[in-house]
Amino acid sequence: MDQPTSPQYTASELMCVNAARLLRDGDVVFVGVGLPNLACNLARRTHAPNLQMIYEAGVIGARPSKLPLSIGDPTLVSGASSVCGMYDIFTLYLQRGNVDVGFLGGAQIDRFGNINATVIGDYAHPKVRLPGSGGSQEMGGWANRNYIITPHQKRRFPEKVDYITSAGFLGGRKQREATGVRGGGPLVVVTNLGLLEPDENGELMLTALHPGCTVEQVKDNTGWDIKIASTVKETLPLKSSELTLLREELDPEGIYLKGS
Amino acid sequence: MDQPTSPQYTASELMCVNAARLLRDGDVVFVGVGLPNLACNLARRTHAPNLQMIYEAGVIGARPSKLPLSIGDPTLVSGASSVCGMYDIFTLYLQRGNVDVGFLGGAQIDRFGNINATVIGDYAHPKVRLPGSGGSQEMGGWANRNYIITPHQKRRFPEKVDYITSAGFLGGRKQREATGVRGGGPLVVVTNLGLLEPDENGELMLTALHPGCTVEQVKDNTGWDIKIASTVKETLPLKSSELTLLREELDPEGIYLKGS
Amino acid sequence: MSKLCSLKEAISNYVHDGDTVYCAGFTHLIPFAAGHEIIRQGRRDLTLARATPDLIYDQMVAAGCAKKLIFSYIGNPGVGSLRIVREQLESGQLAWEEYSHFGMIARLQAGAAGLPFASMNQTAAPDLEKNNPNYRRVKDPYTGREVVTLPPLTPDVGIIHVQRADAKGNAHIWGIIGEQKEVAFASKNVIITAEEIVDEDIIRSDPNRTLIPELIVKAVCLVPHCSHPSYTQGYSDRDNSFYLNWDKISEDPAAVKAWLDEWVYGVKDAEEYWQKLGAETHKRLAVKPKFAAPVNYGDY
Amino acid sequence: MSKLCSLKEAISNYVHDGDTVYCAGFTHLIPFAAGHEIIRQGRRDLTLARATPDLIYDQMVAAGCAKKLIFSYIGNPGVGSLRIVREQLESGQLAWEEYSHFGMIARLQAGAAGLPFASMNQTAAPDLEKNNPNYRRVKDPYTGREVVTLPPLTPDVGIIHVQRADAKGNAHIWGIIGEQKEVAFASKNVIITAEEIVDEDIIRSDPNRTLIPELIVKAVCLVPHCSHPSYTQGYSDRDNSFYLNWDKISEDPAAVKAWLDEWVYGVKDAEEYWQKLGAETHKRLAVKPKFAAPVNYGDY
Repeated sequence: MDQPTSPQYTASELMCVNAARLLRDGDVVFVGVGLPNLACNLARRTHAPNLQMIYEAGVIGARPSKLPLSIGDPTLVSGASSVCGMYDIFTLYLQRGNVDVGFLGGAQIDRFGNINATVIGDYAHPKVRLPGSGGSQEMGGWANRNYIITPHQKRRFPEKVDYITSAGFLGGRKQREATGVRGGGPLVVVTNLGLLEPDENGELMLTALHPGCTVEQVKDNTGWDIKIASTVKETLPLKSSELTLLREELDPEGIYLKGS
Repeated sequence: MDQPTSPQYTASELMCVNAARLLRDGDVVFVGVGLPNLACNLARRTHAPNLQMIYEAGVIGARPSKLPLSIGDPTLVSGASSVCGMYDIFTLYLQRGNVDVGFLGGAQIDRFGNINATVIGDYAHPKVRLPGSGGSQEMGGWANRNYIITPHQKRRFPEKVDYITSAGFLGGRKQREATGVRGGGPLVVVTNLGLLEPDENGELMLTALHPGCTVEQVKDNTGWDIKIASTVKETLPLKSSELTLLREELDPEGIYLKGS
Repeated sequence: MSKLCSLKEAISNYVHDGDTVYCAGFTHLIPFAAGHEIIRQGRRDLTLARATPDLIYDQMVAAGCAKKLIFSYIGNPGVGSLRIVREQLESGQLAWEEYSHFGMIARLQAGAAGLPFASMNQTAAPDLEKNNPNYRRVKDPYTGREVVTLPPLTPDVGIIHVQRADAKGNAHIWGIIGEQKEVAFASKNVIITAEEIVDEDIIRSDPNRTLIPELIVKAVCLVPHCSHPSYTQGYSDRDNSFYLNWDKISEDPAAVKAWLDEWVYGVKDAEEYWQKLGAETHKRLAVKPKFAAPVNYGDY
Repeated sequence: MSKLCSLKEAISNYVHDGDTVYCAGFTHLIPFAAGHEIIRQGRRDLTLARATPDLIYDQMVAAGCAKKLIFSYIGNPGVGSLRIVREQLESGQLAWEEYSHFGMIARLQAGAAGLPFASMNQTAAPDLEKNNPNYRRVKDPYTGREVVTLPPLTPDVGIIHVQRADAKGNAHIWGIIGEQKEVAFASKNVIITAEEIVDEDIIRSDPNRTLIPELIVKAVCLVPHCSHPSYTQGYSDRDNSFYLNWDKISEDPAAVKAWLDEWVYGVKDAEEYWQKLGAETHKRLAVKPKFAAPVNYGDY
């Protein structure tokens, strides 16, 4: 992978901090393990102390004392405000509209923000069988806002995904709206190069670059001829306080932040 | 009301003991307050120690230490094996088929065992507004067996009820079956005169008399020309041990057993 | 962010004329004090929804707060008729919508779950469906058999009494839990009244006990004894003699008016009402403690 | 009536070749020991259903127990791919039926509730519906909009690990409760494995904690540490290093066979498996106690 980040931080750290900044204080967030979990904890320790973290296993208001390896670790339960069954999580919380933000990832993200986490190749005769939906089909449909975190690579950004696990804007914003689905769809894709946001038609467009990254890098690492916003902003540099929090308190062993 | 019972026991005691005898050890019973509650407790203390009592409020395996006034008294919870919400009671227990027996009562019971607990007169312009279904519509439909306990009076046994709150056999057994409903419908009506059971067409028929009661009394107190079984049995006399249990332990203040 | 306020403020802010209000609790935890506060504040044209209207709605109907009732069983539980509600239904003064308990709870569950309709198997009893156009049917797409449906119920306000809550609204409930969770998630605004406001560490020590999470709660009010003459498991007994007594009071409109004047309009709040009940009643309704077996969550 | 028996007897009596089996538990309380016993007894042609197959089904599939998988997420939670399951799906050796988590849980809920179908709002994602004919649609009779449906899932056997149960099968569960209740009520036969068998007074001191009632339980087995390498809240920690380790073992069929030979076929039961793990592992997975705040039910 093309490595655009400066030696002061890894690509994962860059994505994590930029994802954290998208969260608003008081947001109710449906959290997955890994980077989303780190981003939420970072936001909670900085500008969003009232963030509510929900895990699909049925945990509300978790306060993990250490970094959980799995999405159902016991440390998520100890000190949580509420625990309920998965049926309740998907109905009372997600389907009812009580979730503001869902974080999504996947093997492929396409031009209209559709996500594939299910299969490469033909569904019935898979070339690569991926994990499948888990909770992400409903998250993509029903969270008020979705954020996608993914490294910027050509194979991860094909023009059209092989299979739609979570809906972005399908073939365009109007197609999604026609289904009557409640959530607003993907709002931002955070990559290690910058931020992509849907245009009025739901097509992903480069709207911001991280410091030191270029439009060329984005074009080279995207599988279609990506639109560039008329004004491409630059994201704020990572603060040393953010990096310190991440490295020393949230992921001291570097399980998710090390490497690229 | 015509008073057929001997001075040794009240009509309520007679109905209660005969209702208790209908229960089988291990039955799961959906219990209402009053006589059904007493009948269940009597059965549990005599021939059915493994009876499971369920209350619509969401209580499973209750062991009330005193006679509850209402169907949601705290004594039902203390020492119960499980408490759940009402949605669970009506789905996981009743609709799923986990309830063997439901006890029903009402202002009117008709020729085919249909029960009215809702209204006398026109529904939209009620002459007498009764409590309504509560849990009895579903109990009548979904319990494997239903037992009805009611004093034998002409106004309580009209040929046709004004309103069907709980289904007996509608206009005949085939009509009930045609709805595809899961429960078997009323199996026995226990009155202070004897026992009524549905015939092959679902029409209630006198099948047993309590000691000292007569076919004439039953005919006089029924609102239609009631069928009499070819052999009318006599119910076993109340045992003094049953009466002692009822009077001294289960309803010592005579809240439900006193009077008629 | 604390949501603590007085019950007076909570009712004033979140209950408006014309609202659909659901005071939750099946026999247990009925928030009488909230009903009384609604009466004191003179709310009108409310649609009152409850599986069992119980005495709280008999009192609110008597005080002229309601234009319509949504219910599944009208009675004075364990005693008999609910006289005032019954009279107003018979005389046509009060509009109504009727369900079975399951229908009522299923509507709430659909509302809580964000579903457009609730599904129920047929019961073979035809007359509720015949008289209430909200009952409809859909074909099961697998067997072709018909299933009965009802639309979701999403009250404007849900009022829920709990044993203990933290200042943000995370609430522990035990004992009979009827429809509290469904009402909370179905309602647009949730008011919690609590016997005790506790530190959030107490709540978080037992998250499986939290039936209602802060994120759906608008106001949290400390209202001990809010449920009298109903009860709060572990905190008070049911005042059965009041239920028997109301059967007599409610026979006579003058007696009802006198009771409302003395016990609702004549007191400032739930605390004054409770004090007015007196030491003998307090003693009669007191409950000896009996604790649940310890539960070890582990220190992870 | 006691339902106590050994896990060996329970599996022998209630799990048959060709059955649909649901080993419950989302990350938490996964009944590994029951899966191992099924392997030891050589069951074949099972349909294995689980939201997340986890390592337990990877092992059962490796041992040749399964002909089909019903799932909603195949991964080694927190680690990556579930290699054996994945290979068999890619090579067409294993049949499958796929859902989202919500679809899976909704099917169980419909099975538990005795409903002919589960209803869900549309998600706008088309491909699961397109590839699985169990997904259908009905029109909401109120708005005319389409709702997605699934048929109920009613496994032949549900296996559920719990913290404590009485001999009749009333079971307390705390911590993550994923789909345990739904599996129990949906299944035709329920096997409970418990860390502790306790006197029924312990269970009855806290009835709100009872997720599973005796009346739906067929067998109760005392199986401490049944959930290793998953965990039991309050009793043990998750053995994350085993999950990481399996990622390597499962790369190599010979290593998998050797592991099964040593840890499943080579031990008599869960107790021997646990002892074999050794004192260091026991110590590593031990958890310091931390208790829930007391709850007063009152002495009524």
